Amino acid sequence: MAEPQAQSRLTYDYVTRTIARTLGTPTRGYFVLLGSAVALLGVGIITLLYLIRYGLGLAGYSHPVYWAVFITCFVFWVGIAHSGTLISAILFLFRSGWRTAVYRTAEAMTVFAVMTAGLFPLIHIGRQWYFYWLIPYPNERGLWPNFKSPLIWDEFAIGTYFTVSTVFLIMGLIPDIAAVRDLATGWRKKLYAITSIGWTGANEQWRHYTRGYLYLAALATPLVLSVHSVVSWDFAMAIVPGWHATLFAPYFVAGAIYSGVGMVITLLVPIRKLFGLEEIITVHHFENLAKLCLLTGSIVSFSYLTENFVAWFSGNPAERAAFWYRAFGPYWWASWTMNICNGLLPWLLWSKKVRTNITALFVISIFVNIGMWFERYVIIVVSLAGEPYTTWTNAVYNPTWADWGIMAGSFGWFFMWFLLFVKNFPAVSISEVKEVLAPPRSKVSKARA
Amino acid sequence: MNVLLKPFTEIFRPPPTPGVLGVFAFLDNTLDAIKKLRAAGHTDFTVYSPIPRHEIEDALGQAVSPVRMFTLIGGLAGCAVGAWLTLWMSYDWPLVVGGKPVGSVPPYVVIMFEMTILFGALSTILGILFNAAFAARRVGTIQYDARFTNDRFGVFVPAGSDKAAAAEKLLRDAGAEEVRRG
Amino acid sequence: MSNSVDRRRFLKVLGTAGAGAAAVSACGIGPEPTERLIPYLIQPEDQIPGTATYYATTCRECAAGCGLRVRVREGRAVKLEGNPDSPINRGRLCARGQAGLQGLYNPDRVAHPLVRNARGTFEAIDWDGAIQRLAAKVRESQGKGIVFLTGAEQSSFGDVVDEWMRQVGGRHQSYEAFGFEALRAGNRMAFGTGTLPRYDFANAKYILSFGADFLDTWLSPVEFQNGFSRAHAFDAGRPASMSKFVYVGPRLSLTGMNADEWIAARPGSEGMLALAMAQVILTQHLARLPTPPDASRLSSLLAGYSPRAVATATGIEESVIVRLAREFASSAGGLAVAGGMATQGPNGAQNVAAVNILNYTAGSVGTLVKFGADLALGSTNAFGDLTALMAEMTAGKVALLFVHGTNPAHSLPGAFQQALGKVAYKVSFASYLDETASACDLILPDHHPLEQWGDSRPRAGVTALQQPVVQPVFDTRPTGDVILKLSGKTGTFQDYLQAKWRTRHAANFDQYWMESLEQGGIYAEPPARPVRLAADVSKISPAPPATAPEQNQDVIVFPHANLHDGRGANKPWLQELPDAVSKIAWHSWVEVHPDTAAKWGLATGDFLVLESQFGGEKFPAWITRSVRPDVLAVPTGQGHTAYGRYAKDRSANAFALLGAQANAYGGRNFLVAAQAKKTGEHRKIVTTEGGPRELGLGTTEVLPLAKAKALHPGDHPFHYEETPEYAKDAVEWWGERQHEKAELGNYKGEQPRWGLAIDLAKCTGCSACVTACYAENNVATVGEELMQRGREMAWLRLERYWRTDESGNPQGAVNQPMLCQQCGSAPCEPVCPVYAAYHTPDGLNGQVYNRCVGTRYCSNNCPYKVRTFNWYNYAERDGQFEAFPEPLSMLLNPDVTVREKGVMEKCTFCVQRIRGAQNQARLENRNVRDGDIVTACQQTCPSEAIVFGDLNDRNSRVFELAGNPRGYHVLAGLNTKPAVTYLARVVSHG
Amino acid sequence: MYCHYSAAVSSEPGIPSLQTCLGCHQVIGGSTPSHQAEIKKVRDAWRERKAPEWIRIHALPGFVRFPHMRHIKALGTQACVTCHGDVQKMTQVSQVSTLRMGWCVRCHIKNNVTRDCSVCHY
Repeated sequence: MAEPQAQSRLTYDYVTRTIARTLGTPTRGYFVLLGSAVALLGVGIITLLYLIRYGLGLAGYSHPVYWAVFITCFVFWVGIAHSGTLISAILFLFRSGWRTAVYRTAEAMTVFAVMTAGLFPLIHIGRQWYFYWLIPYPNERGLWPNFKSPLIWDEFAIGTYFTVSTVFLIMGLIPDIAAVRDLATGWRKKLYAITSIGWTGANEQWRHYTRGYLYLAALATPLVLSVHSVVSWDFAMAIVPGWHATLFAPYFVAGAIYSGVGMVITLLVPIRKLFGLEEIITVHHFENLAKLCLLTGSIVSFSYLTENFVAWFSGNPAERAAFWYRAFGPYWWASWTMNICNGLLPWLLWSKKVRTNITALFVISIFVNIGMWFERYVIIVVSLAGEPYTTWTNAVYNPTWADWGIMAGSFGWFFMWFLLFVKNFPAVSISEVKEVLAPPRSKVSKARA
Repeated sequence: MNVLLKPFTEIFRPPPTPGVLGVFAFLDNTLDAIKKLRAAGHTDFTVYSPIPRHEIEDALGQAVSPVRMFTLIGGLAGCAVGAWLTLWMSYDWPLVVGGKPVGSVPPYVVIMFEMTILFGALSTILGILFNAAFAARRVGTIQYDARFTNDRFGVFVPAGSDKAAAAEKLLRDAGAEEVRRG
Repeated sequence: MSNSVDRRRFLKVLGTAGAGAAAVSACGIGPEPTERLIPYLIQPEDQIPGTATYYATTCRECAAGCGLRVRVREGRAVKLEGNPDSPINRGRLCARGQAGLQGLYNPDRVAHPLVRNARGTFEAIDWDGAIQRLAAKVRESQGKGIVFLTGAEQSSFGDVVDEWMRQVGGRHQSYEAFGFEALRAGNRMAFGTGTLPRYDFANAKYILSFGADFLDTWLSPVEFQNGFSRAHAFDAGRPASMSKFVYVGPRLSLTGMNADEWIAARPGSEGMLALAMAQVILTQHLARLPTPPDASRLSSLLAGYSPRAVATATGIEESVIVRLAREFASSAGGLAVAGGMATQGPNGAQNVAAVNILNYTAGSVGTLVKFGADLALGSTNAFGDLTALMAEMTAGKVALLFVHGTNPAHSLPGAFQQALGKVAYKVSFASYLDETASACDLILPDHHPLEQWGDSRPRAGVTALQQPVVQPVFDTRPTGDVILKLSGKTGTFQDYLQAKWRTRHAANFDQYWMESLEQGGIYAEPPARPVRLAADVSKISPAPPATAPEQNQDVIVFPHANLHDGRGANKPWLQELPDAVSKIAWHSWVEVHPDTAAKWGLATGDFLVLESQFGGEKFPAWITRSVRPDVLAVPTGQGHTAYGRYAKDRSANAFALLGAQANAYGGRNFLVAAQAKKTGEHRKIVTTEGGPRELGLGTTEVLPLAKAKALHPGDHPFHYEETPEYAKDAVEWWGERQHEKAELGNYKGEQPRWGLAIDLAKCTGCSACVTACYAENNVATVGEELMQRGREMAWLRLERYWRTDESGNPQGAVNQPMLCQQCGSAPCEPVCPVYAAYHTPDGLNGQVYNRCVGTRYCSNNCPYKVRTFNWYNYAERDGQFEAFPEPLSMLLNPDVTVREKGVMEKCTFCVQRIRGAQNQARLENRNVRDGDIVTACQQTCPSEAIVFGDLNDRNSRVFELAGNPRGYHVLAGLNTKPAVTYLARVVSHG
Repeated sequence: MYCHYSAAVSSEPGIPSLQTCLGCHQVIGGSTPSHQAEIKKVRDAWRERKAPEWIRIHALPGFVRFPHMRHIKALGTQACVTCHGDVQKMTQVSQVSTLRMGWCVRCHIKNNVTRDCSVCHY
């Protein structure tokens, strides 16, 4: 790892204590946030109970729009998840030093986003109480699921992704928990003593740990790419014009990372402020995130162009109709929201001024999230509503309180976990931040003295 | 300190190892100490550091961790499980969908891939735990200092009362800011 | 009858079993609840549990008298089908006939006698008490005026009523909201006979309809539609033949949209057009059929009607008139019929007479228009008689009024109610609490026609028998019995009926009776009676009525194809069935031409208040080019103020716009002048019509007649070839490999491949198949609110695509029934995670309801969008959207699962019928024969457009049709390999 | 097959009418007192013209079709025992087999007949 510029104040001790401070007694504001998150979750739960009792009819579905806000949210959250693993695994393999300060937050976000996403397939099915029929378990009837169905691929992809990203997060945490353990007192000391499973930083531990971490990263990298590809195949495998495109896998992966990075920024800005981590999470880090955003955003907008070009160039009347409907049909507002937020907004990031302006980045990141949500809305709802094969099925789709209720619940669920995490575990990696600092050397210190 | 390592001391209650613990403030001094120890023929000493440093690994001249074998085997096993799951379950009750073959491999590749990753990752974790926690000799029985996870390096040299003095001296010379015996 | 009581309870248990099971398993957990089974005391010898028995009877939904075969399971009537023996409907049935079942098990039937008490509300009363009370009333009001008002009754029941009325010095009078006064009057004018002839559509070579909607509401729709499709279909028996069909009228009705050409003449001017054509034929001696010698007498009359003279009045160019005349006469088999709007204006009778003359000059009278049948359709009394009666009532000259089988309070809102108020005592025999009944003092609920004996004489020679097929559902009594009791006669109406029939055939009567019962009546060819022109034929002058003054609009009130005069409004099947033309369901509408709409700034769904001098109502606008710009059109049927939960307070009653005065020929004017005002209100209309996105994907194919004739066997004009030459072999080889790998387990060996062939040249869009499908497959009706959100559950829908001329005006429509195509390589199957959608060995797209978890992926991936989803539990007892409230649940088909909430459902080619036939075949140690299996849609289709069978059986009809040059698959380009073959529509351009 | 006469020709075995019961139990009075008591109930019911309420033991969910006649056609009348157990020997009828899907399917596999879903589910 390259020896980075020696930041005078940033000693190992400083890093440890600054980050450990984030675990101090929560303020009132924290509890307000947590409370509102739980409240949102409550809304979601009540809505779900209604859906189970009376049926999905409470949501806005109408023939032929059989997938809508729920699946939109599913893809949205899966997308959010991706940047985490990207930053923690892929950038780790690329040995890019700047990731160390931000990857923990991103990774936690990944885990909780996948947890959120995973709920939607269960919520959106017609008979939620039979969700377990999708799992290949030996049963009295001797029936198995259909492994040709992209939904089953999904199940395996999401399941794997959740498991792997969780253990990846925990692995990264262990040395830090140990560090916190050695500072903590009272019940927390006990908690960390157990959760750090006896980490001491002995050379034997580091030896296996670093190796293992490397391989985990190596496994997580293809995984993260596969997961959103599989999600995209839910659509690409179908014959619906606007879904049935080979472009979808890369297009979705890029979109996912784009939205994920957006969400990382959205989360980091307040954390940095509240926990006073300006020294550790610097503008330099944000600028790098912004660059990532710019890159993936450009890929996304390029995909938009490709989609429309191919639709026109193929000469396939159905394809053409679908994309015409998308741009100028009754849902034009959704499409153009998506085009502006994802197609044009990233271009602002060409300017260093914007990239290095935290407020600007925060605002942009919010719009990135909105834009990406609408991208999924457009792909799912609008493609189905304007399904050009059947000239006779009319679509009148409007979300209802049930759709919004579940969506609100998902945000509550996500932020509840995230808030609990940042207060109880180091939201910035202690050991890895140290790794990019100059190690204490007697010569250096002598010179200083 | 024992409190901290309770979970492990409880699993296997080995007797505490007698030896000398040196606490270092600086990396170079630590490396220096390692070199001296190896020169002096010590093999089984333990080095603590808050972060992994290649210098230390090099100085210790460790072999590459066997964890990779776990990853490899786990991955292969996962792939096999994926293949068995999909194909056997398809043929167990043959149902034709969309005019496709009952057991058609291309869609099953996805499952196989995911299983590869899943099993690979899990067995890697097991590998780390097994090697780091269990295979690591005498873990939990040797001296430790809370500062090692913060900003101090440490070297523990197992030594009976006879050799202890020599080890102590060696560490001091290397520039340990504190040396303890236990 | 303790027996029948127990039996009813037993039926109730069974009736709930299906729905109940679904409701219980709604959470899918736990065993079925312990059912208690009440057995018969005495096993009815004619029933085998689990096996359907069929009884022949007669449909009484309209006066056409179609024969029925009722499918009865465990004493419940579960399906109505046409009786093949009946010469009228030849085993076919219309949507209204299918829905008769929902009349029988209607939850809003009057369950027991009701009497109006002092407080003015109804209270229950026992039969004996009610009859005593009535007997007293009859005694005291004798001489003070007693009138018995029925619907069209050419039957023994009618005779009973007549006899009784004679006995008590009363009067029997009948009333139909849509009588056929004009036809009778017109025939009288032209030929001096007030009877209705038979129209031989089947042998017509050229059909010209002056507003006569013979496919939906005119006289005997099923019979005519069957005949029409024989004449008008391509290759229907007669090699490469197809009669052209021209429709003359101000709007396109269901009948009109099947026309090859639409002549939008000014309303009321049809007669002049007919005479002009007659004039051309006569003067140019075009008639190819022998014309009677006295035709020459017409020349003086026709002189005044040269094409040029009438061109402006009719709005039809001279050249067109001449062309039509030529085509009509030269076809040597031209049949012109007048009805609908042409006969419902002030000059309706004149128009009929004019059309008669056209037929006469072309020589069609006596060949295609056969008098002597004396169709007993419509009312024997004219509308004038009813207005007279109303006058008497208002004058207090009627002390006692009986109403049976008609609902004038709805078709004459206000007027009749007022008159009714003046009648001392009013008795209704209605089965439902309709507007008239709820204004009566005593209600003696009649049995439903399916519960009682009876007969009807739709035409000379044909007497259709009617027998009870189920035990009474409620505590009702046959009105016949009640009348006999009141008139002090012994025996039941059944005895009366048999006695009557005995007179017809005394010798070994019992055998004769049994035979008649089996074939549903006695059928004989009616005697043909030649007619000559009436003496004063020259007096005919079909001058069109003065057009509405400036600020007013001509408004047409036409009978709704499904609800007719409103009698269908209490049957959810008919309410949910989209109108064949507008595709609107559950509410009324007003048809407005785009130009008019533009003038008023009107959008579809905006409310329009129509104020005629008689009354006003507001209707949501449906903007369409299928109506003349200077005309607004409104359907009847909705706007009930009573008549049960499905009908009450739904939209507006179009009858309110009409006057209660009889016109010159004793008919009623359905063409009124009204002021149209925009209210500013708006509603989302409940329509199944989709966006206008016709993408030339080959959904519907149309062939001009010449082109169709040029086709040879083996041609494939619509064949779709995607794989390029060089790739062919490779693709085929690969396909075979794939297929081999799919032949395991159940899929090994010879298997049938069920398929369907639908001839678009025959399909008229009448939608009978849709209702039949609802009835056969327990498809839930979801109601107005959900249907507005596009959640109707129809497995089979009719897509109506206009055929427009170069200026974009519709010339007619192509109707395409769209149902599950049972694709060979179906997109819906591989995406289902639990194999709920899968391919059966016999080539169906199986849908396993109890395995479905409801991901709805299959529907997303279905290019035909024929899968529907259970958004709610429509079988839930007392649920908000319950589709089968007691006792409606008794018509559920026990062979079909009642789907619960959260599962996908779709057409499976009536798999229950397939399995049933296979089981039967196995019992008889044979294979299933072609024709053993008949799907519900095929069975009912009046134009015989649908054929089902095994595509792997080289001798099956469907195999032959699948190879027809006109055959094509919808969206073949997607390589879904559908099992449904459509035969292209053929259009005759003269 | 006298009581459930339709089982061999129809998908439903049907519930025997009370008359059918009396067909035998007019003469057969039962040997043990308990039998006599039970049979008395039937006779009383007939006398009072009031059908007794049977409690259903063998019930399949609403979405399963079991055509009795085809099974009897293939396996003969003695095959009733396979599902219903030896009812003749039962003093009180009880359900001997699970009648669950797996149970049906195993039998279908054993006898090498189709286990296509749409044979029973539609």
